[in-house]
Amino acid sequence: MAGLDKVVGSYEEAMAGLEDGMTIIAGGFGLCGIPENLIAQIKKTGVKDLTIVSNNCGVDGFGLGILLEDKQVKKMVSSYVGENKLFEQQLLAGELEVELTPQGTLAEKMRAAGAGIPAFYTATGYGTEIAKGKDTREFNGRPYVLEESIKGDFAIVKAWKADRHGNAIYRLAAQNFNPMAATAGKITVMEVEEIVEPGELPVDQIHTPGIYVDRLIQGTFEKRIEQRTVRPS
Amino acid sequence: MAGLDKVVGSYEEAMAGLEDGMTIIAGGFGLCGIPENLIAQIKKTGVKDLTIVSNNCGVDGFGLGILLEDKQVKKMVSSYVGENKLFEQQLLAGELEVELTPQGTLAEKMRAAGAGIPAFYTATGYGTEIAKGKDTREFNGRPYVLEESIKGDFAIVKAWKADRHGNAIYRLAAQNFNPMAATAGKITVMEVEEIVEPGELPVDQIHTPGIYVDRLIQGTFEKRIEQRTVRPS
Amino acid sequence: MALTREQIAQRVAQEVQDGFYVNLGIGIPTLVSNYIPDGIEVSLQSENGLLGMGRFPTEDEVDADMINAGKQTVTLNKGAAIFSSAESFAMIRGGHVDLTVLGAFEVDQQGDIASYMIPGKLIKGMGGAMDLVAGAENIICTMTHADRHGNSKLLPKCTLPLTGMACIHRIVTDLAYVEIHDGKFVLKERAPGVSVEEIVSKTAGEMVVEGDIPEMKLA
Amino acid sequence: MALTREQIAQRVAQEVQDGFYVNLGIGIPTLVSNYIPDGIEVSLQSENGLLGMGRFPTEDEVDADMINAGKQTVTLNKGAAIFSSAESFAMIRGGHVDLTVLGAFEVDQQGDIASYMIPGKLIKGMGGAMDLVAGAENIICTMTHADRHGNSKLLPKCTLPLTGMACIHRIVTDLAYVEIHDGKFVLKERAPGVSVEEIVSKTAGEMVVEGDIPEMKLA
Repeated sequence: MAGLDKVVGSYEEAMAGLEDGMTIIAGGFGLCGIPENLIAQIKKTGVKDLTIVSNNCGVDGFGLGILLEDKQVKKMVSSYVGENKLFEQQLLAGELEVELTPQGTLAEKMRAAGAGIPAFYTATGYGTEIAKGKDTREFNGRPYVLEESIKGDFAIVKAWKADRHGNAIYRLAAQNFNPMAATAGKITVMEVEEIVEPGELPVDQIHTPGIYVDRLIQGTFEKRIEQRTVRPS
Repeated sequence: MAGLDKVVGSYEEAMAGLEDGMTIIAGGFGLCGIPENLIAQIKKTGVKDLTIVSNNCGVDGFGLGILLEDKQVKKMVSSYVGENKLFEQQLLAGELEVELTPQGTLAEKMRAAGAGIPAFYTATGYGTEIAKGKDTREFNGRPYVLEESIKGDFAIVKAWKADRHGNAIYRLAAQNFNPMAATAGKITVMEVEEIVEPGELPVDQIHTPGIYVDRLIQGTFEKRIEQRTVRPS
Repeated sequence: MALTREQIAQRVAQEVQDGFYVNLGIGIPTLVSNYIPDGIEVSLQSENGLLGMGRFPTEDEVDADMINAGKQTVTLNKGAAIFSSAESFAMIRGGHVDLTVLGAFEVDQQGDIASYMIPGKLIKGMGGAMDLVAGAENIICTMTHADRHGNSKLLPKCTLPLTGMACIHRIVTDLAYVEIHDGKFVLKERAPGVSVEEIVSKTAGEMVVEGDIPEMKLA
Repeated sequence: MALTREQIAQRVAQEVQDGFYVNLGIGIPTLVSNYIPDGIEVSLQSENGLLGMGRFPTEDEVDADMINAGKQTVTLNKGAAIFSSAESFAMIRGGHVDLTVLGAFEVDQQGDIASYMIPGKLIKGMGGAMDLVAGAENIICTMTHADRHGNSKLLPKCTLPLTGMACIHRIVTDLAYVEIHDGKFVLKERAPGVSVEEIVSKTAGEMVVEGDIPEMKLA
């Protein structure tokens, strides 16, 4: 790694510096576009008491779900959880804390963190439990809730292709939370299916500019499907 | 125009409904990526007392500058103006009002308007004239200014290619303010260099999804250059 | 007779207009896409970042990178676009989606809706529902008029934790099409063969019945 | 002797580190790119939405869709990226740019900077300067130490409308390299042949001079 080249040599190096008690922002929606191998590496390090900010928490045995196996997660900040039994068990046993956050607010909190916006107003959640203890204010006669940005010690994201500088493109619906997550980490680690040379990607078609990416690694992906729905051909 | 097809038949139709006193959000940076022909159409309609939200106000005889010729503009909301003599004259004569807004705040105000965020906090401008009369608040020990979103009766933008549904791609640095402006109009009008059929643009490379675009028209563009800087070949 | 799930979807589909961008929630709302009349072109929005969502894929078309907000594999129609979750909810929150259809546990006569959480049961989360109800001006809520025990779901005041406040104006149940005006339910249409009396008796909130209430037309 | 504009740029370039993303303002800051040492790879950010800005184009390469924040035609280097103004300022405001270099009319010992407006003259606007000074942790301000009339630009308190408050910590002038600590200017380096006395006499604000002040090294 020198100059603008963000490529690291191993998954160990990719997640170096991760410590107990840290906050991790993760891209992905369900099992789609998740940084599978970075999650596996987090499991391998055995760090504990993590706060994980991610729309979902994977399933039993895959995705963020595997971090529950050794009780590495203290708290999840998510919009929708509980697709796995282990999650339910740990939640009911009081071993796991969940901060439910509306999906759009969650995406915007990540973007705001990356964009230097400490807080923003949204109508989402006004008058609900989500708004309890939060400031509210009227604009043009409508009440809004003040939501604060959320930054991670690490952000882990998955893209399709990136050049060595970290300029990245996502494929289809695997984009989802990844672009915002990529901006919200003090250290942003990206794994991709293919690393290309600078100049190979069209300059005006980059989803995540390399300035947000600190470490880049190429991996192989299982890409498990959560709900395989098909029609007869 | 039927279904999701946004294509209109003429520039008259494209700007139909524009009235005196309306607010227009315009894309473009300097003379790059400006909706040249939509601006010309606004001049042709002769509407007056416009508030125009745009990073700049064109030059004498081109871009938004031509709307000054018949004194159609009451107020400019911009980050940088005065590249034209007419502008200076009308400003000094008190015929034109200017609300200077930091460039990043201006871009974010447009985005916020489109995104249902009535206001956001930014450190930009804290302790300066820009912050006068605005709410301020500390987050993590740093003071921030509350900035409100800015919505237009019309938004006028220029893209490179769009399909008939208004899914659009910008070319190179002609992107600039256009994507945010496109989201911030009650009626968003887009002009492009080329209209293609739905399905011709790559689905994961769309800059402005068609949902933001109400009217679409194909035009021809002069694309004047403001500062032609070259090196010997 | 009470409407089937398919018939509820059929009635909702009548509210879809040409050129609409529509977000359909999970369950009955998803069925609405099957009943959109010929000659009407709409684009389906999915919260995870899709416009122009199409049918399920064939076995050959299945792509792990191509799912909808229900995490189901899907395809796209021509003229589709894909974008980030932030952009998706900018659209939703900013009021750009023309029609949102979603289910609920309870709706009250103030237009409050409860749809994501039953205390005591496992809380899975609100997903995008809170953003959807806060962002859309045009929402249709679909549900059965009463639960399996006969308890009304159209209440004077919601008892469950809210998804949104004062945001629902239109409800299609298995018994009726109901609007909310000035803090009251207003009966607009009856399911074929269902009496006004039955509807009123199964509505716990205040229900205004003015004039003759027509039967729904289901082609 | 006082530094030339080129020499100021040369001194600033010494602060650029390998792998930096750098935003260079108009004027002297632009010249900095000419003095970045060999073996150091940087990416230039331009507010209108560019990373990896390159040289001016040849006549053949000129493209009206390819300009920088100064509205000049430019080219891109390999590994460049283009994005919207909102994304560009997300980067700037969010502190992702490693170094920002910009000019000023005045800087005071609290780190306040005035750079966009002289009352009585035509106000052209702050462009992206207010976002840049608020967003960057690492800013170098370049200017002449005093104006043509000999009036110091390093003041106890800025007199012109501010671009930003308490955001400048480092200044390179034609006479000196100065830092700001605890509400005071601190003299770090002298231009070759310029005396500490001259610098202090041309500094209206409080200037701390501790120990021997070395001359700048300009290769």
